[in-house]
Amino acid sequence: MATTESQLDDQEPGAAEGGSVDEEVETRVGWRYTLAKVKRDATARIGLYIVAFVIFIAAFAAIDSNLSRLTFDTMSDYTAAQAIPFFDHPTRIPPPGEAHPNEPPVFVDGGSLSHPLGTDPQGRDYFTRIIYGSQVSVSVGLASTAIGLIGGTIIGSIAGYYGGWIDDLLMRSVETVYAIPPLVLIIVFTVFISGGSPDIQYAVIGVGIAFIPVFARIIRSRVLSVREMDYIEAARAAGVKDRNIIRRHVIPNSFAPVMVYATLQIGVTILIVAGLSFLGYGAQPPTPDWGEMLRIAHGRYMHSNIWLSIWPGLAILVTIMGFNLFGDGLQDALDPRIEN
Amino acid sequence: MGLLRYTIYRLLQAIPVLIGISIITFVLANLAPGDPVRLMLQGQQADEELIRTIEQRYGLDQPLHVRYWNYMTGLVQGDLGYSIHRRRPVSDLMLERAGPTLLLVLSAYLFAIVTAIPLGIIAAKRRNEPTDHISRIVALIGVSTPSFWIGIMLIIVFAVRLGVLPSAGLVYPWQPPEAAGHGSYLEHWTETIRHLILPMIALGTLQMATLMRVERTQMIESLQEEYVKLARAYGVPERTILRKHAFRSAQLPIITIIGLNLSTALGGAVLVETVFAINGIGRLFVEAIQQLDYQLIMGITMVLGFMFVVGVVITDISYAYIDPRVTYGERE
Amino acid sequence: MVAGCIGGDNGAGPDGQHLLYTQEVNPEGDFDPIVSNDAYSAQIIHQVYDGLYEYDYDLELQPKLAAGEPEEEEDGERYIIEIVDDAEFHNGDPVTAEDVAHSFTAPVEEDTDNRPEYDFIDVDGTEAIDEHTVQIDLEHPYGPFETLTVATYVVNESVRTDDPDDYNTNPVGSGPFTFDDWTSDEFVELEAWDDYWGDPQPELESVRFEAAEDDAGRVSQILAGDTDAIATVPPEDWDQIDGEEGIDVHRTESPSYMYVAFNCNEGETTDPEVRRGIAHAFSMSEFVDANLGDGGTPIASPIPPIVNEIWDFPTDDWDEATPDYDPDEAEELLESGLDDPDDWNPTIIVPPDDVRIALGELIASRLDELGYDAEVQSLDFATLTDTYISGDADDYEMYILGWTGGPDPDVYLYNLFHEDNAGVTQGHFYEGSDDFHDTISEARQTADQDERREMYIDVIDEIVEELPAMAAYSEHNTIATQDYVTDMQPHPNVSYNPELVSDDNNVGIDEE
Amino acid sequence: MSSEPLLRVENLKTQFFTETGTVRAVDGISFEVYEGEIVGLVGESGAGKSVASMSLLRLVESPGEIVGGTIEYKGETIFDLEEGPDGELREHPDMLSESEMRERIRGREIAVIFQDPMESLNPVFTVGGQLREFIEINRELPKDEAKAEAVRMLREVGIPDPEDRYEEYPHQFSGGMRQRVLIAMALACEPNLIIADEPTTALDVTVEGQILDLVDDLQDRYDTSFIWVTHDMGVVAEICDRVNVMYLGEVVEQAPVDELFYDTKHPYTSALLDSMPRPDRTVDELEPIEGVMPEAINPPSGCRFHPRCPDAREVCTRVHPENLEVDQAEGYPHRAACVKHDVFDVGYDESVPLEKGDEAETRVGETGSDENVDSTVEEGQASTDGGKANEANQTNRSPNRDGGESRP
Repeated sequence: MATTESQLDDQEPGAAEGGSVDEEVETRVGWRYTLAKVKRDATARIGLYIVAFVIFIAAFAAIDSNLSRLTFDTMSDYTAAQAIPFFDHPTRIPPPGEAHPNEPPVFVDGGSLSHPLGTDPQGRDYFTRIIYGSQVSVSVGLASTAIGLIGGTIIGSIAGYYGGWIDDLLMRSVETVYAIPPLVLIIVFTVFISGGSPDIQYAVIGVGIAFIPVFARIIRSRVLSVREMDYIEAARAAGVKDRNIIRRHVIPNSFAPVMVYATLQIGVTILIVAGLSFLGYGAQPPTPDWGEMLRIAHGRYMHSNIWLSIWPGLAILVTIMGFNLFGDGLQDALDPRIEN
Repeated sequence: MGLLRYTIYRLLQAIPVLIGISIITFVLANLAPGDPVRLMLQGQQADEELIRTIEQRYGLDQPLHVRYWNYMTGLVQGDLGYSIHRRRPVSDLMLERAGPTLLLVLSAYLFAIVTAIPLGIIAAKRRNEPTDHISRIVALIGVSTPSFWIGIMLIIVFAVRLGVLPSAGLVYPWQPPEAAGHGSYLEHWTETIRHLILPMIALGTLQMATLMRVERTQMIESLQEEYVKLARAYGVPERTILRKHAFRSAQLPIITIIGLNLSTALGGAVLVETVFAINGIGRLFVEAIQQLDYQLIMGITMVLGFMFVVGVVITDISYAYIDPRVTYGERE
Repeated sequence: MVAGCIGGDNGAGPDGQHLLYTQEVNPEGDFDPIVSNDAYSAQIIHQVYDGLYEYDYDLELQPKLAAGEPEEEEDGERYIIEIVDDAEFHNGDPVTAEDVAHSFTAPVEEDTDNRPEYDFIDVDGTEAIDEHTVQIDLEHPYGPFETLTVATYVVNESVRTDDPDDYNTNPVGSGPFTFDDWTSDEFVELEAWDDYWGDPQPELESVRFEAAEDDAGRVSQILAGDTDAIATVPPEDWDQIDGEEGIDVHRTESPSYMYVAFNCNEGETTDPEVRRGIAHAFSMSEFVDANLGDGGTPIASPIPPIVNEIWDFPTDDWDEATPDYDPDEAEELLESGLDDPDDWNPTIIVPPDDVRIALGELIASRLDELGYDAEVQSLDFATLTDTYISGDADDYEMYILGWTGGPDPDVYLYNLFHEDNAGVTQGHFYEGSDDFHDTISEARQTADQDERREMYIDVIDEIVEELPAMAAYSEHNTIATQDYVTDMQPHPNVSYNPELVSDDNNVGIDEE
Repeated sequence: MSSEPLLRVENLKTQFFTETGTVRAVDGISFEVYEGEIVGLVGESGAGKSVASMSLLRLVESPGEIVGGTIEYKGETIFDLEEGPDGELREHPDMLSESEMRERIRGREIAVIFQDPMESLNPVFTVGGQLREFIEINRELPKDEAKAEAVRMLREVGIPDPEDRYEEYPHQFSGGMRQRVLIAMALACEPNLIIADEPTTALDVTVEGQILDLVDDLQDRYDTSFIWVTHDMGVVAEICDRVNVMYLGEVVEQAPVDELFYDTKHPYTSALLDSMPRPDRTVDELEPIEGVMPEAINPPSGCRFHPRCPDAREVCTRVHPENLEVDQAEGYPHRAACVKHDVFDVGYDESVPLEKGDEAETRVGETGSDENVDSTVEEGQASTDGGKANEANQTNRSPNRDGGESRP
């Protein structure tokens, strides 16, 4: 697929949004400069804030969750655990009497401030579950993007640096993976590898693997252009080992555009994992995952309690939007041609 | 190279990819725990003899590479295997289910193209004006929203609350009206469209948003091209410049992206078909996974991969058609 | 006339006697009762075929093609059944005793999926005595014959044997509707049979079956007016649907039984104290209330309430014996019962069904609070069927499943508790008292229903006491219809739904 | 030469409003073009030549804007401002409207030839189609006649087999051939003035020669006026009648071509001339101009050339020289914006010469090396020649074109 490949190369962030990042400029652009530029752009700034906020919440929920776990060890300690002022427990189903299943949000008749987004059919505080959902989404997004990034970097840099049949072999294999719709590939992977009991960790690996191709492709095309640069020639002439050349020169030089792509990719990943959970192949109950919450909400409560469908969707939307805005901002900052 | 020869050449190039897909799915399916024969018997008590008979019938007693070889020889003859669970040839199921999926995906694309291109052009033309900002926000929301959630919201609003559009299923235009219980072709096709609208929007929004973003940047770039400046300098009206001079070359990346996004769209069809109860390949896939119907899962993966490859070839060909610089075979 | 209907409007709406009914799942496409083994094909079969006997709304058998009650002979090893003389198949063939005999022997002779339910039939002895009298011989007395087996649908032997494969998708029955058209995974079309031999003649002219697998999808369709009637409404949506102008929800008890089974083969749950402790840890009635509302009822025994009623079982005793919500008691029982209370992390496996997942979550949540880290695993049915029969404590210590059968305790007790079915349809591997399994099989092979009743009471007493599986709830059958659909009443037997034409009702469309 | 100029530009100012500040790309230039003459507009990249020429057609793109001055063409006002009742500037009522510009001026009266023949033709349309479209629009010919005319023009500019090549796409043409097509476009619309914006820069030397000969020949036959924008003094010498030398948005010297070459009045012009090989002089070695042209966004005080000027004195840092007439030649004024000439009388002679490496160094440094990042990126957006990133590549190139650069 010669032509396909060259088209796929165009898929790198610059091209997808119009033209590749100017070589000479990019290599000289530092991170400090990029961040300064992102900060100057209002939309990118909003993106940065959303991303920071969601990550903060996720980290916060992680701490909170550990606290709860520690304190929930025995029944008698349970009351103490309730003293945690921030959130309810995300998965604990309130015992009889305490539970008010399917309570509407606070601004609707019958809602109360103690459950600002209402409760789920089990009587759990929906706000808590939404907040904890960020933890799952963000960690899944980061982890699987990291897998894709690392895998893609290894494959892409080897393919690009050595060229020839190694390049052919690696890139053809990678294209093959790309040809299967990611969602389908990930489900097949998740279900088969997990032996029919899918869970979020398999999904993370599956998503990571499914996105190796895109990263491999970007890295490779960067490597191809960096490879020809004089100082690489010089390093090679000076007898520096290939591995070291790749590690010290080629990869750092390809870093900036890849990071842009990775940022945008986190959004895509969260979207895919949400779909996966929605079909029941991602996070499993009672994990407070947005996709999983939507699955339950859609399956049984779409009509009786539409709020259950609305909140997780909005949470996904805002989170992904944050990553997209931030990624766009990074990209604009790195590409002088798309300048307002 | 002529168009036909180019097409054949490109399709031949796709063969290694298809072989690759078959290896991936085959390996995945056979690494999996669980025994297809046991599954087929669905928990019924079966003696060893019966299991062996079934294994023999489906060639499951052979070593892996022999099974792969058998599978591939079957594949060459258009035999995608046999769905143990459904007791039907996989290729029959595929033929049956490909129609709805294609109908859905193509109409989603149509929706995406028809809305994204004019909006993208307007945004590019009125860059940094309110129109541009609004369309950018719309595009941003579009790329950030899960298709299935859009589907759910659309059903709640349009099918349930307003009751103006159907919430599930499709009406197939290729069927005679009687099969769907319609009196006339007019009614039949009206129903086809009514049923398509919501799933089409749910699946098409992401594509629309992506295309709109690309269209906008491409048009902005294109409007800065020297030849556009030249056209302006020669008194070509702005409208002609937008519609002709800047437009055509700006579409080239769009075509590429349409082709490549086919993969996302086919994946999205799995979700949208589930939400809208559409009997396409996507839903069949979900069912096959639930039933761990190995042959069917492999068949679906192969067919989806094949659809993607064909889609890319088609876009390649139209690319070559629109961009005179691309000769069939290689670029200058 | 039949042809004239083609092209008519079969969509939703009160125009003409055409009903669009949305099932939960598409029929697999086996419309030959001999072969068919799925509830959704069975729902079609029920319209196309008449049974020898059929269940009424109380789940009592009433003669349909039979002319009267079966006559038991030879200590329950032979039954003589007379059939009506005016019954005809759709193709004009009369319904004969030969056809009836074939309907009982074919599942065994052809070794179809339905064989287990007919396995006791003596194929050689079963034959037509004359044109309207059939003799059915059994290998041994079989208790449920009179309560279950006689409800067999009668197939047209000559057409069927001529081309069995074609018959499967072009069934010829003697029921009120004829099979018109079918597209796999899409729809089934039935036409009313104008020359129906039985009474009453169907009011509807045609019925179209479609399916929407997720509950929300079906509810959307009925709310949007895309269909005339839907099967199974999630209880949460009843209020909304019922409140909706123009839509009615109908419900009825059903012989369904959901349970939480414990692994009695391995691990901590082999100790009955632990099992009782778990049962005390959560409130089933609260759960049913919150998750099913009026859609189901909590149960105390492995027999659904509607069957209890028929058999007049002492349910009050069982209700009393059932552990109620008592966290202190639970804590105590678990602490004393567990061998290793510090390291007990039970796994609960559940099918991908939201209610049962929620029940699993509830149990896990309660156990969490007692300091045991329980895990809920929702498995695909395919995986689940493999897993829950392994008996391996690493796979599961509890599983939540259900069983829907007929009005005979044997269905529940033999399949779900007898050792024959350990590792087949039950995964708790409960050993039981010395005569526990013997009593179940003996009752199975006893023709006298009163004797059987006594035996079953003993068995159920033990189950309620020892809790190899704790009964959870019984879900009701529901159908929602547009209000122009008249006389629709869901049948307790799911495979009869929608019951369109019976002695008690006749569904029609109010065309105003 | 008639007394009334075809085109009169007076005190034209075009500015770009960017995030980093206002770029005075064209800062008050004045010149005339008479019928039948070729007027050169010379300077290094970034001097504002291209912006100036696009300003003439009122095609400056956002964020650029013409902010002052007058452009008159054949007595019609292309651009003019007047003071409104409240003292604010507004467009003069005589000014041609946008649609008048499009319908009457662009293409029809004033045509352009762009610098890069590779980029100026639309790759997805046939060469003939593009040519025909312009003819249709500007000469109101029906399609078939326009086509015939297009073929004729292709032949006229020396394209062999014009009928066949009419149907071909730009990528099937060589650079020189494409430039001929662009010339054909310009001529085919029968304008009175053609603005040629570095039309030969992208071509290799032999092709450049052919094109120049062609233009010379066609200009004789069609008697069209040209504004020839270039940085190449060699081309100027070969083709122009009169020359305007631009530096940082200003015209610093204006004279008939021979006068300019033989009686150079501005040190910048001298520097330009010294940096190129000249057929009329033998020198031991070429002297490149010191330093890099500063940014138009923050021009040096006084004379903008003083940081790089060998003759710079203290006064040059303070006094900003107008482009004043310092001589007469061939009936045209010879203007120069350098205070060393007597007409300025600002005390140049008494002023202290600036020490080399003193101010010059810092000035250059300010925009050069230490904030390399910024300058290169900003170049993309603020470069006065049109704001394209690729322009950045040329910034560091010596004004003397370094040999033949040809593209496939």
